[in-house]
Amino acid sequence: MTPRSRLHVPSPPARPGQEPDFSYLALSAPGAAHRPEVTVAAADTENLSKELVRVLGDDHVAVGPWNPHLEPPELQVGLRHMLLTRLFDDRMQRIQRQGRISFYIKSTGEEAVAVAAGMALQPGDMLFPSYRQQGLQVVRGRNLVDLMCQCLSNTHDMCKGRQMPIMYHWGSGNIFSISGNLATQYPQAVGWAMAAAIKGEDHIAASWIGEGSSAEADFHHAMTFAAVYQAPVILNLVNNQWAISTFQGVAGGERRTFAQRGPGYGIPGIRVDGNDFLAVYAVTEWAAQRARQGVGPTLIEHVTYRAAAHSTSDDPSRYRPKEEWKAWPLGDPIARLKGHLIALGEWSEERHARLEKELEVQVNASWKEAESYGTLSGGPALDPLTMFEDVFKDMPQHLVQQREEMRALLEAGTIDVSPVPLAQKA
Amino acid sequence: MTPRSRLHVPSPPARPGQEPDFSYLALSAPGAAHRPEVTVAAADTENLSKELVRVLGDDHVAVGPWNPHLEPPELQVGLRHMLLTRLFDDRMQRIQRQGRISFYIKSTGEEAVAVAAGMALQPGDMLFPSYRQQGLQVVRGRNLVDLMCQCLSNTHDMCKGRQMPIMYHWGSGNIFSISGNLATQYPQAVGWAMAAAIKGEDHIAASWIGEGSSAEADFHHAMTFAAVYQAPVILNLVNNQWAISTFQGVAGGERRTFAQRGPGYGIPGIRVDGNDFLAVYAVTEWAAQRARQGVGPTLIEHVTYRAAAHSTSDDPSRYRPKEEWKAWPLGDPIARLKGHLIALGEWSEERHARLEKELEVQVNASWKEAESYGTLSGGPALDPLTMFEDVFKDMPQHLVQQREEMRALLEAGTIDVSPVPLAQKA
Amino acid sequence: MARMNMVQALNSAMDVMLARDPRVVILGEDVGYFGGVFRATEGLQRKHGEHRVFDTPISEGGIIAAAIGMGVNGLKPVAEIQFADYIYPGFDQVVSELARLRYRTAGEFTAPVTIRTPCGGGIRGGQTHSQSPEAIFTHVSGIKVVMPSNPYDAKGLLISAIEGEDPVVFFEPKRIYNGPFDGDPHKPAVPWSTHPQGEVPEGHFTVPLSKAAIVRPGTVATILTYGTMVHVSEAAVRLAGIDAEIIDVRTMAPLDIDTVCTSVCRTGRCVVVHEATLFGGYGAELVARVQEHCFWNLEAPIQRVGGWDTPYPHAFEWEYFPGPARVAAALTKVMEAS
Amino acid sequence: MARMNMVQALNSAMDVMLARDPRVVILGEDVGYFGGVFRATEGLQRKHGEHRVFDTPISEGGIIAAAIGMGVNGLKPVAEIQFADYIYPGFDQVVSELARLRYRTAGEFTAPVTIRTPCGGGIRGGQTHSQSPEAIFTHVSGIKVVMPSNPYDAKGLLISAIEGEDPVVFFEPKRIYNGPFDGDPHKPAVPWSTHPQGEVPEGHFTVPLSKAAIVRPGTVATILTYGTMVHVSEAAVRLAGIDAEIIDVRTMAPLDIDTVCTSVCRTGRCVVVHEATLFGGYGAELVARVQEHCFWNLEAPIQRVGGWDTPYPHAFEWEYFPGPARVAAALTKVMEAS
Ligand SMILES: Cc1ncc(C[n+]2csc(CCOP(=O)(O)OP(=O)(O)O)c2C)c(N)n1
Ligand SMILES: Cc1ncc(C[n+]2csc(CCOP(=O)(O)OP(=O)(O)O)c2C)c(N)n1
Ligand SMILES: [Mg+2]
Ligand SMILES: [Mg+2]
Repeated sequence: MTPRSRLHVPSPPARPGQEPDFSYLALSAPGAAHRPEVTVAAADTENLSKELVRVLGDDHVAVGPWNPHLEPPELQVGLRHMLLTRLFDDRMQRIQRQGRISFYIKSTGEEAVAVAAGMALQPGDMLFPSYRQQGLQVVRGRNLVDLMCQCLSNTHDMCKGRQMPIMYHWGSGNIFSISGNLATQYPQAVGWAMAAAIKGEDHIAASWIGEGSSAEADFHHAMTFAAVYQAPVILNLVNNQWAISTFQGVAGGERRTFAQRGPGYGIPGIRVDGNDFLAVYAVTEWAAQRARQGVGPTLIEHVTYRAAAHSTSDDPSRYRPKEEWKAWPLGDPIARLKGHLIALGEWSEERHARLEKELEVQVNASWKEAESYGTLSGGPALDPLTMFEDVFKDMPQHLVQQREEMRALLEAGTIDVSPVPLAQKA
Repeated sequence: MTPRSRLHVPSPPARPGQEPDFSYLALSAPGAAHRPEVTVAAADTENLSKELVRVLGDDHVAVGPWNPHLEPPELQVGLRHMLLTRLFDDRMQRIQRQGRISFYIKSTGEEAVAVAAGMALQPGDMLFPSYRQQGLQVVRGRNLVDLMCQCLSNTHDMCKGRQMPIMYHWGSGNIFSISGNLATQYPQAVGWAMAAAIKGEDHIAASWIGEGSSAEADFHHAMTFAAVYQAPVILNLVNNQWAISTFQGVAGGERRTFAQRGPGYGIPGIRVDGNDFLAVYAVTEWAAQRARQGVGPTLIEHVTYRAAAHSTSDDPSRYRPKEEWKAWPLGDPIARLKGHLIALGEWSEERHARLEKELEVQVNASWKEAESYGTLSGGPALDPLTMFEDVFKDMPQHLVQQREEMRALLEAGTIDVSPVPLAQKA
Repeated sequence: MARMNMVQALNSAMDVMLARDPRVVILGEDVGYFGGVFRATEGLQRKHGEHRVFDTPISEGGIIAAAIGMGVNGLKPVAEIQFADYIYPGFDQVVSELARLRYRTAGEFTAPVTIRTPCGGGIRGGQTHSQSPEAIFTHVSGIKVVMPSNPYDAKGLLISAIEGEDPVVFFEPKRIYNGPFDGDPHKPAVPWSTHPQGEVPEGHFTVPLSKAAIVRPGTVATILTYGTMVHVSEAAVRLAGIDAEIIDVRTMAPLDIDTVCTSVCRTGRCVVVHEATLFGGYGAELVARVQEHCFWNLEAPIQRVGGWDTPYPHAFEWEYFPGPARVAAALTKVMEAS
Repeated sequence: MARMNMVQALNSAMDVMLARDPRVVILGEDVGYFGGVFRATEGLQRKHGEHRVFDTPISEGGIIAAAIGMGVNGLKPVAEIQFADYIYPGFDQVVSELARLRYRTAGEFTAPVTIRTPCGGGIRGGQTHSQSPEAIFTHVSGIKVVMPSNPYDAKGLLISAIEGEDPVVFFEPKRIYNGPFDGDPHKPAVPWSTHPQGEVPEGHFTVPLSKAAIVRPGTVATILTYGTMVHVSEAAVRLAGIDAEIIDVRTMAPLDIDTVCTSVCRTGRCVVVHEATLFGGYGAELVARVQEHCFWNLEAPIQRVGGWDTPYPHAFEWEYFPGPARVAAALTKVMEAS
């Protein structure tokens, strides 16, 4: 039946055992992409979605119209945030491997996407991330202990034990709750921005999804509503080449860039080197100005690479060459910013090593403190009866009853609430 | 609260009492749009989505590279189909007004969209229409009696009384079932085309939705799947400027054409004068060749105008100028094709009047026959017990029981099955 | 007191809330300039401005998602879904997001969104304009589900829904928009102006959620129902000549189980009536709770009457609709059993 | 006979059907080259080709819609939805299209699509990897809803689903993919290889849909359940020391009411158990039918045990999970009542 088939089934350039091959990526030279005024009409931004905005070259020099001309102290802060994000990720992954948290997702290799964008936005801007922008929490000064406590579902967990690890939220930090359901936050961010516009407030919203998730309906809802109401929102699409085991072609990236979806809706689409801190900063600043001035929304495609496994439940060696990251033409965002600072004479290997140590200490101390608030296998524990709260504002009768039923079972010792070792996750 | 609001709420150029204004439409001159080879790469078709493919000028002459060079007999057939569609619509609307069917939807002014496309496709191609392409049924030679019986929910209704009027289907004619839920047929058509590709068969699929419906998730699903698998499908988007009371800007048409969505997905998007029989024929033929040769899908935006009310439940004078259709710059598809044929010397006012009369007779005779198979208010009636059939292939126990319960009620005369006059539809 | 039909009462509820609370906004397909295909938002845009009342793209998923985001940003959105049959494209946002936001953030983020949607059959709408999908929402923890049966309740309940802090799916039985309907389509239509519950205050008032109403006191059996079926049940009681108590549940979730069980425990017999398909319908939950709480008082098996387990067929609307004859038969059956 | 865990049994069912019937195709997120996040489609693409087994974009709505179109064009698609929690974006296509196509076209068009999806908790998946949304589908006329409790049934039921002409939503309780689970997470995991129902024929065989199984005969009470809860109920029977009959419903819709009611009418006592939240859950339908059919035989109110009416909380997985203690308590309660 299959021989005459003409169904095109996309397949990645390389599978395990084959040579990595990124020749499919269209790369512009650093500094080459043009930079229109923020008031540009959407219809006149088509080129932006085909080029690749790059500022930092291999020579560590920042060039071109998108150079945000940040001062060295700011760059150093960016480096620190990215490094802290990476060290935090590494540590949490090890902790998961030790069976002390049930699950973790790293953002390794994509730190600039969150950190640079976060720095280019204002604290009052509302962020609607996916699960791979922990860098936003770091930028906004979140205490790592809070993040760790969430992953531990312990007594200090802001989610009160109700969410899987990494599904953080931060009301006072203006970071929305991360959902396990892909893409749902995207149109919500647009709704938030519409409300800001209705109220005449100046804050804007920003959201992030993966290129894989852009196939979900909510991508379309977000783009349509953002375009129709000219909502003050930045829609970031993180094209890290992979969605679990499927490469970006399965999401529709074979014939066009994801940024090009933007112009299709009448929204400027910008394609940016997601591993270039300066470039991400610059395009975010551009889009934020645009939104804040009421000119409208922007779609930003961040071209990056998911260096780590999808999550701790995943083994990427089953579906892609082990050395793929090494072949990634846009490098490592941390190494690149570091190289830039060194080239500027504002950083050194020694300072870097010192910073790394300092941050390691911070991560370690945070973990110690977090553990003291309880772990899945011991220490102080959340009261299970809290699980009946917050379903509604006021607890309705049937939940009061269920809580009392549960209370009786607990008091009678009928339910064994001793810690359960983590089951092998499928 | 509202004074500082910067929410953009789209509003149409004219409301009741104001002058119609179609200056927002970008019109190309007839013959001006270029015509690439069907093997063109999607990336190279961007201009097609901004121009407007037109063949027939105001001077009734067919010009330019898109002229399909149809023979006069074929044009006459097209005219006949469009005219029959219009007369059928008019008649059914009158019938609804008389309270003899519960609901109707006309396609007035948009007949070319369905008729020309239908003629450019092959009988084995599978059609997934929305509710406004009755012209497809006419093109494929559907007996009008069948359509009328469906609208009557009578003993010859192919839906066995289960669907509202106009929700036709035609298995042997390769026309899919019309759904009351907008846009659902769009990704289904893509799935059908994927199956054809998997099986290595040559038939292609074509689907139609309104511009308003393109905001639904299923538009995105269809576009994504069509692009990813390069499915042999034609996705028609009928931009008739209105979606019930909202103008095309509310669906996202203010800043870009709907055809431009195509290139965003890596699918060629063609914008065509939907009231130009020759142009619609030509672009459909182009897209069909493309699909049949395995080059991939095409999005076609048909620029037309919904001349009638949305449906018999609607009163457009509440939300748009009464004379808007008269101001529509692309005219009436029937008048235009008629004018072209006359200009070619292949038609005349007399022949037209004769044809009109002949078709009126056909419609009248069809209605007579259809009525003889039962109406909502009398004549032969479907057996209500059939309503339990076809929920599953084999009737499960609980439905057998419900049917028996119903049978008992009917036999006891407990349920009054005498015809109910149509309630005022909201 | 003014006389209003249900559409006018709903319109008045929104009008009152738009005026009282600057956070209230109305959005949905055709709700702006046009005033809604059922006219529920007529005049509201003109009066309150296009930033408070506006049309949306045809995208139920987008409408609900945007409403959630607006709710998170301090507004109180009232979203209209044109027909309950079209709520499914927005189902994920309701179940996965709206219902759980307060829970998953331990109360830090909430989205007080009210979703209004016309439901039910009886207007020749066929399978895609007639559904009653309330059961699909009552199973979702974190959503309140409401259905009024008259103009007074419609206004009072809708104001309660909008004023509350929880998400609400507010079903409007469109067959009784213009007047009560007792299930006999052959009778001339009755307008609300002739009905006591068509008297509705012009201003602000509330009818509490999660509080059932005894619409007809009775002694020998209890009918549990809501929406259009309240009126059908009244007709059935007359038809059967049985002195049954009729309880209008009004809020399906969270349920006022006390009012329900107090009645059934007293009467000892129970019929559950809804228009939705029977299998897995909301009536099953009522039966399950009643048999548990009132088991020792029950004199007969609880009977359920609902739509047949098929899609709503256009031609057989009245054969499908669970009219007074079927309800009366069930009532007779529970009375006979012993 | 081979020994298979549930994942292998499902894989084998698909393998057998791909080989037997050229119309069968498998699609879903990560199901192709990778073989699925739970490995259910492992090796199938390599063996049967990428036109028979392929990855899709991450779009549950698109997957189901495309499957419908493929079904209309003569294929028999088996679509995987990676977690039942992610089926909602495809809900509209299931309810409005898949379920009704045969009906609305009077049989002229059909789409014999099988949707496989892992459900249930117990793997520390939190609220978005643990749901059991079967009730939301059992209320939809035109869809068959199945959930196996062991490898043998999993393979036999899946083959029946694929071979049938009706759409099926096939829920796979992922907690028992690797071995039966009696509800006590402190005990070491037991693999299917030690269980008689882990013996599964390599080739083609079927287990009929809409046929419940008596998995433990008993005399004094009946437990109605399915999926993981079958094993939990067995543990509860041991714990309570009560000779209850356990019925594995297997197909929730259309239900095998005869097997269910015959048992309850005989034992006179009934407990309904599922993992899904209680309110409006499928258990309510079982209770409603049983009380109607077996009223005169019932010695005590039917008890329901289900998940608490909250989202599935990550930290309190085992407090939330309706384990043997709660089922045993309900069993004791029905035995004591009189
Ligand atoms: C609605 C929904 N469908 C499927 C999943 C399972 N899932 C979780 S992450 C993921 C891949 C997402 O890939 P991408 O969007 O590219 O983000 P990345 O992981 O690369 O950051 C999938 C399929 C989910 N969480 N939600
Ligand atoms: C999912 C869904 N939402 C809403 C509706 C109600 N509705 C029916 S037709 C229509 C307008 C559609 O406009 P458009 O797509 O432009 O098609 P046109 O009527 O202009 O041909 C609406 C909102 C529906 N049928 N289905
Ligand atoms: Mg990705
Ligand atoms: Mg339209």
